[in-house]
Amino acid sequence: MKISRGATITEPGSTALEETGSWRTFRPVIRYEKCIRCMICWNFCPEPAIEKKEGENYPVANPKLIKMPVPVINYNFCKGCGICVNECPTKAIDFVREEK
Amino acid sequence: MKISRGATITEPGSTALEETGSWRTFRPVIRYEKCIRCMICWNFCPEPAIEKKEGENYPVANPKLIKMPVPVINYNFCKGCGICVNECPTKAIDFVREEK
Amino acid sequence: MFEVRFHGRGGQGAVTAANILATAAFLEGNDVQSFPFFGVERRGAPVEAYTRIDTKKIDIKMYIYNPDAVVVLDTSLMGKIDVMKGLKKGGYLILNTQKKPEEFPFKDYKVAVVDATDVAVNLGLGSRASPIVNTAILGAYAKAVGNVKIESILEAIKRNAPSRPEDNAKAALESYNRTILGW
Amino acid sequence: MFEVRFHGRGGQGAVTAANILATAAFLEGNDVQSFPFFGVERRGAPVEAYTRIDTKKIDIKMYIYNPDAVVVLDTSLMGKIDVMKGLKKGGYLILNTQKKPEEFPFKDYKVAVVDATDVAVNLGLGSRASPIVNTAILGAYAKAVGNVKIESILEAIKRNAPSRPEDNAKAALESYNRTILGW
Amino acid sequence: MNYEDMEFFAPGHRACAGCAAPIIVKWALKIAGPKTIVVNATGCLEVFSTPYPHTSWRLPWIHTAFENAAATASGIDAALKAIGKRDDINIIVFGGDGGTSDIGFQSLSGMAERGHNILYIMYDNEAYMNTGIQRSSSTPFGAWTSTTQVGPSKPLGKEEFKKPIADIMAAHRIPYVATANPAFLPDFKAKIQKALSIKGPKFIHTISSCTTGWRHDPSKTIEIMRLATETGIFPLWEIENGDFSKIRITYMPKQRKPVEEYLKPQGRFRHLFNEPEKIKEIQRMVDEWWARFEVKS
Amino acid sequence: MNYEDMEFFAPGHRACAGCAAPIIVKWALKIAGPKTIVVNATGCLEVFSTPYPHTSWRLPWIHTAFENAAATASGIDAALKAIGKRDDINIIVFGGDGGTSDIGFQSLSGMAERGHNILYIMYDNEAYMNTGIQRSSSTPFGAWTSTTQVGPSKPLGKEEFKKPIADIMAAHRIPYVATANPAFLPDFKAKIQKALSIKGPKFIHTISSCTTGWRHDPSKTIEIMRLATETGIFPLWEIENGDFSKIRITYMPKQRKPVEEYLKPQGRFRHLFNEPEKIKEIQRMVDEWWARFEVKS
Amino acid sequence: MPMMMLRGNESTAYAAKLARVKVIPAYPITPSTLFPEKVSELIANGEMEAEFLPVESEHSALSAAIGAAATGVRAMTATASQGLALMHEVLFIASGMRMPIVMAIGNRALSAPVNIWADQQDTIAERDSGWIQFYAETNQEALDLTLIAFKVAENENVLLPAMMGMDAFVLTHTMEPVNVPDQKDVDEYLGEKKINYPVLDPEKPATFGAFVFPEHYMDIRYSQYIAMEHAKSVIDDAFKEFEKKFGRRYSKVSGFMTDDAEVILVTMGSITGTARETVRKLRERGEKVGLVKITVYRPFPKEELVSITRNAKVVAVVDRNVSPGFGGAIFTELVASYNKEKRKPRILDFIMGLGGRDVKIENYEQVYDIAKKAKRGKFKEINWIDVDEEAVKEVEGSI
Amino acid sequence: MPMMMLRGNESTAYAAKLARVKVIPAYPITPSTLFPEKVSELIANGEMEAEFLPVESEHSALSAAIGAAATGVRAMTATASQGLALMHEVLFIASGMRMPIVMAIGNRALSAPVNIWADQQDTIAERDSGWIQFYAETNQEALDLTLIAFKVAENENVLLPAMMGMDAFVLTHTMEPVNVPDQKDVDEYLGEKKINYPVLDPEKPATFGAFVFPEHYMDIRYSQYIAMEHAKSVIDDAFKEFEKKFGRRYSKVSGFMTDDAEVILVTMGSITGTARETVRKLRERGEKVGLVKITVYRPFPKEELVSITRNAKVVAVVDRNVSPGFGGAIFTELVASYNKEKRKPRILDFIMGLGGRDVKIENYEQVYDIAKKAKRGKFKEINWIDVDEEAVKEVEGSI
Ligand SMILES: Cc1ncc(C[n+]2csc(CCOP(=O)(O)OP(=O)(O)O)c2C)c(N)n1
Ligand SMILES: Cc1ncc(C[n+]2csc(CCOP(=O)(O)OP(=O)(O)O)c2C)c(N)n1
Ligand code: SF4
Ligand code: SF4
Ligand code: SF4
Ligand code: SF4
Repeated sequence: MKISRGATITEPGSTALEETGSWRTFRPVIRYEKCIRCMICWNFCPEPAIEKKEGENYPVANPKLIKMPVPVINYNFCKGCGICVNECPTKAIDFVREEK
Repeated sequence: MKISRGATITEPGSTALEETGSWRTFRPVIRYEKCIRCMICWNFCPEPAIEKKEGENYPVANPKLIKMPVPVINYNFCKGCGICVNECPTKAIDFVREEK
Repeated sequence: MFEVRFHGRGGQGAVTAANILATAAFLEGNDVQSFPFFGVERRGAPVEAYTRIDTKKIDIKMYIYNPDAVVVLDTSLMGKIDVMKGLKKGGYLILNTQKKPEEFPFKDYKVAVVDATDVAVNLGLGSRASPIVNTAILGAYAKAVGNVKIESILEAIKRNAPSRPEDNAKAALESYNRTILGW
Repeated sequence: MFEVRFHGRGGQGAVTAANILATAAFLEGNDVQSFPFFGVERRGAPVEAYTRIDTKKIDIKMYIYNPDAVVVLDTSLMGKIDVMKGLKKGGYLILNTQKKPEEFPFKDYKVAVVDATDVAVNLGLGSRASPIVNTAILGAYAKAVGNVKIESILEAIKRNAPSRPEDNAKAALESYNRTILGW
Repeated sequence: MNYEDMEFFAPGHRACAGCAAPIIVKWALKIAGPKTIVVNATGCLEVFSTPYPHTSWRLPWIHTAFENAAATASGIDAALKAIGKRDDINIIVFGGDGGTSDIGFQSLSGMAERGHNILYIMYDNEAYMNTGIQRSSSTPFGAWTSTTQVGPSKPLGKEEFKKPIADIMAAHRIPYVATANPAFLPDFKAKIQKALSIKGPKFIHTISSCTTGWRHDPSKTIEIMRLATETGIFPLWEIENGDFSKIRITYMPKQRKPVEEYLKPQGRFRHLFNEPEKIKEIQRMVDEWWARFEVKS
Repeated sequence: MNYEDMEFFAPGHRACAGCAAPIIVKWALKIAGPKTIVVNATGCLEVFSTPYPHTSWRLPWIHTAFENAAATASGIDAALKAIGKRDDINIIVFGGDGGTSDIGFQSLSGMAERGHNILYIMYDNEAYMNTGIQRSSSTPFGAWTSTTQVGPSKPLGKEEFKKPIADIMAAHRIPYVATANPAFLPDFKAKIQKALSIKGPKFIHTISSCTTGWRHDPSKTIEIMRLATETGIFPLWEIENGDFSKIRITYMPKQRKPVEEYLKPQGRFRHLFNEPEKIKEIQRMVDEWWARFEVKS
Repeated sequence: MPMMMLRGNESTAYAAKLARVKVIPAYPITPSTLFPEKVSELIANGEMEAEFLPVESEHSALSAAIGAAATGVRAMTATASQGLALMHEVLFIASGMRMPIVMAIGNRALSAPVNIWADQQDTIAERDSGWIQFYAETNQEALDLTLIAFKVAENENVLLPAMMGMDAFVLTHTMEPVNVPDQKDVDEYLGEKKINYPVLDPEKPATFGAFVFPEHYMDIRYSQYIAMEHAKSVIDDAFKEFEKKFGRRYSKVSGFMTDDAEVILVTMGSITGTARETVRKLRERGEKVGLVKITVYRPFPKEELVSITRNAKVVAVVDRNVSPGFGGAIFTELVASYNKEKRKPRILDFIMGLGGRDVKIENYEQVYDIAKKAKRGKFKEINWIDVDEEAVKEVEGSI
Repeated sequence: MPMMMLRGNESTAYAAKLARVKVIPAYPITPSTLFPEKVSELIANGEMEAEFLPVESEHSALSAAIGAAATGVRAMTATASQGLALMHEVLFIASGMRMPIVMAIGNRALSAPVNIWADQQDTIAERDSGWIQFYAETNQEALDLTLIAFKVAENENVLLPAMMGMDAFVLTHTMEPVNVPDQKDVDEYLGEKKINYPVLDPEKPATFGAFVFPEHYMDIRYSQYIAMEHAKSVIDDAFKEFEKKFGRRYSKVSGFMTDDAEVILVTMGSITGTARETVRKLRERGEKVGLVKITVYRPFPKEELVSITRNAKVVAVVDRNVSPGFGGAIFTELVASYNKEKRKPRILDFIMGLGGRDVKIENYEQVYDIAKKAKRGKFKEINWIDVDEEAVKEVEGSI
């Protein structure tokens, strides 16, 4: 179906089919060794492009944290705003220029 | 001129040509002998149908008042609401049924 | 087709009178219409209302310019308003007054009078200062014009009166009986 | 008629580039038009802008579907956006890149490159993170396409640049000199 | 100059006998004097005062629509400014409660925010009167109107509280906001005078009894408005620059009368007397409002 | 139930990188949960979240026009009431400052007055951003916008003060009014929660930085909003039932930072730094506001 | 089916009750205010169950109606003139969003100058809005057409809002005997409101009112246009079904003595009755005159009008509206309806009855005279009837 | 007379400056926002002296313009689409009150669905409002026609407001070389604003916007209608005078290669240029095709259009608008303009370019093909060009 009556949209959340990663000129990269899993980046990511994942398979700053969920960036959506980089209390997120 | 461009009216206050005395079923009548010329009726007449006139030729409740202006009802406009009757502090205004 | 014009003042119930008359005529199997003068009249200002009655379906929807009857709820209007305007020769003029028909100078018309104010006030419909005479005057109409029965008027009052239908019906009936025909 | 499409990101000044090019061509006596892609693109999103140049009066007012030249302000877009779309065979492709023309697989087109970012940043136009390359890249356009003189571009920059016209003009000139033509 | 003896509002208008609105208008204009431009929202006042080809206004007057009096006035303010005539001309807007508190509220709020030098007077007859007594946001709790009909399923009339428009305008932090009551004429006149002496947006909320809609005898107009204030239902105050903490009560009833005295003579509240607890609720609300001031005294 | 780990607002929307609005939305919806209907005024949020045929919304959502979100929501409230589904569904309106404080203000005020059970959230980016940064009534004093251009004849940018919309809504005496800031997330969440637990009209005024319009680096979005509150320019408070005397400050800055720290990183205030006395004026106004609370402590 | 004496606004209020409308947002305006008043009364008396929303403007009234309709419930409002004008923006939104709202209009002149009396400028000026438009001649029609409007609007091949116009005062405030149908019959006629389209519902989240790019907008507008085309036959069916159920017959266009008529009058709304009476009178005099009444103005009954007027020599269209710089709308569209025809009658436009100027038998006689003379020779296309040419000349110079 | 590179909105802002407009109330809306932005800039830079009023809605923008104009000063505003729609009520008031306000419109589609791109539905839906309507093809025309609009609006035989439409983005946001006239020349062209009518002035109190009864309303409307008729020749004169002063020629309707054309395209606004280019192309192929551009839509140039199209076999009207339930407005009125003619060409309507759908040479070629085939045999009156019929069928069922 190309159009709908009255332009109603019945597929909730379908912008998720439209990736916005192409907007990015800088890429945030979480260095999990420094990440204290406070989820502040997750709190503030506007896309949201940071997902909360089971943390057991990720490097960890402190072994006590291993059971805690971990933030994982979905680069399909991350626009590279840098909020996570700026807000990370342990400066665990690097911000690197996208390859040309 | 029967109409005007944009229905603008250039004769200020011309409703005064439209008498509203016909609306009246009761007629306020000032008994000047009781009137203390406080002008409260004049204050509150909504038309306004009470005019402020030189008071020297009117009966007076108290000779001291003779120089003061006096309220005079213009029956062309008085609609007979009775506010003046009700508000007069000396009950100087009678309210009489209009002749049929 | 029979056309009636009512004269009263804003707030006096002339419009209701027109409606009640229409309802009464309708109850007798006529087609009817009733409507106020389409104005912005404020309380106290002179107002008009109209009723059209016909045994056939009424098609027209214009004002009434040449009524067959004129009903005046408040004769204090008469000095100021031309209540006779357009009244057909030989038409009815129904007045709420203490005067006699002969006292009015309307030779070419059928004048009927009733002291509807007195009737209304006696029944406690409004005060003497502002009596509600709209139902009372309809009794006079029934008597004078006769194209609706008083019974129908009484029934219509019961259906339409904003309040106290019984007393209003009584008022109409009493007026009916007290109406003086000038012809 | 010569039609040019600019690719950039919201906020990078592609629209201004299109306007400056149009102004420059106008100064040389051409009729011109320049316009943004009519969209709602937010800062950061890929955007397009267009310039039309003709020696005759330009009548048409439709989009540009088959440009004669494409100018890419930010080659990071190229993976995601089809910047070649509709480009005429043999048309110009002007890229802001450190790479060589040969490194691009566009056989049928005339590829010209310049490191406009380097030029801009050296002149303090924006930061390395967000360099403002719209004036620099126009130097490359002048060199590569040659249908407007670099002098006209410089003059147009002085008239149109939102700020620091001199440095922007310098950027265009330096780019002009550093442009590498791939044909 | 004093223009109290001049009438800028002519008789012959079509207001109901006993309407308070003309009293408000005539006094506001007597205070403002001839160098005044009047803007009027659609409503009773507009309709009864300009039966074409006649007008009751002896000052320049304009009406454009119901909801835009403040915007129209803003344009006049800007025009006078542009041609350098701004300082010596008053601009006064009259709007009913519907035209002010409901449909015209946005344009009023915009006028206030932009800081126009205009006095806006809302004459509050507490319903849409021109169209026949429909509920407005300014209709008081418990009042019958033609759209808050009273019946077995709706015994109360209006179920919501009166929108506190003057407070809301004060919250805009404009230089001057006051409530007023023509029954308290000296206070009324002083407020108009004061408002006109201040530059910027001013708002005066005046009660304006409507004999037809409130269902009282026309002769009682002033009396009932007086009771509104004497019972504390319509307190008289002023607030400058939105400083609620410095609210000034301009008339302090010696002894507030019970609200019944105000409600009783008005037909629109008749049904409430079948629900005495509602009357108590009204009394309680009034008492609460006054608590702050009466404690102090 | 706690829905904090669910996302009711999908990525792929077209907001500028670094826009605060989606942060506000995602958190409000996480608190509200799935039984929620969302109404949106025209504006950035509406445009960037519904690029047909796609939508970011995973909840029922409706947009009709710019100025009528509160009215649309009122109709929904009435419909749910009429079919007996009112109690278990939240209705949340999102409106920008323009859609709320200017063109949509009247419908909001009407919704408040009629007592609809709706939470209205105004995300305040202090200008009309969707159309390209034009002045709104919510634009702060001294800010450049594209319609308060700065130049020799107008050195100041906006010359009027920010309309105190939350105060104005509180003056409507609705059950709950609060200011909020997503940079203070626990406070923000608590306010949404509290608002939704109260029946009747609720209004939350939240700051919402716009990197494009405020002219700051996108990464600073949260930082700058935090500064708005730390400098005392955007205080966090709540008021119930319009009782200003019981205003509750929900975040008390230990030591208010100078306003410059907030103004400096924003391009829209750059010109002010040529007029230091204007910055002092802003500081003075902020100090005045706080005087009342800081004296006590 | 009791006969009641009702004013037009009461007719539509009873229609709302009988249609079991759930949400009624409304704002007072003369001459439609009696509608919300009556609704408020019916609700207060427990005779009707609905949410009545006394909103703060007409713009909000229609906006609230959209909100309500989007949840799937039946919503209705009423307005007139300035109120309808203030809704202008929202009218297009309601139709574009395909909300089957019904609205009763008290047709009244538009400001400026402000005037509260009958003409049809208010609804005619909304002919592009994508709303179906019915016009009533009597209060009976007002009631019936309101019910029919719901039937058509909610038809799944249509799903468009509909307005039902009745002339200010002449219908809205005039009391006439009206046959008020039984609830049961109306329930059967309208059926349960079928909702086989998305609504606002947390169980099935949908997005309404999205931002649409050039890629799709025109197709969506086209689909709305098609829905309006569908309305043509749906209306015919709804009329037929109505007649079967209630015995009263409607059609988009109805003729009176048109068969052999050389001059045909075309009217819409309450002024039709007086025209019919005039036709009777003229026929008595032997004049070959007929009358066509338009009941549905949108979609415009092109084919029906052409086929009923084609054999006349002159068609005299009465427009209770005018587009300055062109002419009356019915006239314009009737002429345009003849586009594909080889020959057409002469068509004259008569601007009449603006701002409550009474439309009288003598005015129609005048119209007839002009029309009859126009059978041959030159003729004037746009004719203003019953205006004071002298007064206008004094103001504007030449005419 | 310097040439400047200007966007359409900047053209109109310069026109405002050159006309020495005193009060500019405006509200932002895409695509017209650049106008107030530019005005704000010109004022901030001290290049323009005017009061800029950033009002809280378009309803208020026009209301404030009326207030200002009532004092006698020149007032102007700009808007588009929803903004214009929200003004609907006030538009009729401005014209009824005879306020010579000028408004620049960025012609844009109307909601719903919401869309910010070009079509002319917004202004076309206001064709009854009593405003004069100009449409620009280029930014030069936008500037010139804005100046001409003041000249016409303020003419004492007219005194009506005027709007000047330019298509969204295609003009409003497109930069073109524009000849910006000298202030001195504009001053001479427009002259001092003459005020020989009442204004708001305490020295001479007048009442504006009174309540008018049926006794007078229709005559006042008639006088407004007459003023619009007067505008026809006043516009011609203003065009002539403009040409004399500035050398650029305008006419209500202008033909291109129409003399021997069998098929004539009719267009309005920015899509004309592409049509002209198409005509050139088709002529090269030997096709007998011509083009007519409409510059003034209200008052509708009936006579001019008939006289320029009458000898064609087929007239193909391009409507960037549609009235669901009828068709495009230009088509409708053009057909109606032939009412008095003995014969008329076949007239076809082409609905095109709604909501920013690009109007391309190939679309015009398609139009031409359909039109050419329609020379004989049956034809379809209303043709939607460049729509996805399949997609629509899927949604609405049959088409
Ligand atoms: C847009 C619009 N809606 C409705 C109306 C109808 N209308 C005219 S005056 C009025 C009531 C005015 O009420 P208010 O402002 O309280 O003044 P009042 O008549 O009570 O003095 C209404 C509803 C209108 N003129 N315009
Ligand atoms: C009646 C009307 N006027 C103007 C517009 C244009 N418009 C759409 S969104 C918008 C700005 C929205 O500003 P705001 O509400 O502050 O939200 P923001 O975009 O800043 O998030 C404007 C002016 C419109 N859609 N409708
Ligand atoms: S850079 Fe911005 S968009 Fe990307 S993950 Fe971080 S916060 Fe999210
Ligand atoms: S009765 Fe009323 S109108 Fe007459 S003089 Fe007294 S106050 Fe005035
Ligand atoms: S209805 Fe009320 S407000 Fe209107 S004129 Fe009469 S008394 Fe005054
Ligand atoms: S313009 Fe501002 S508010 Fe709009 S999406 Fe961008 S950052 Fe957000």
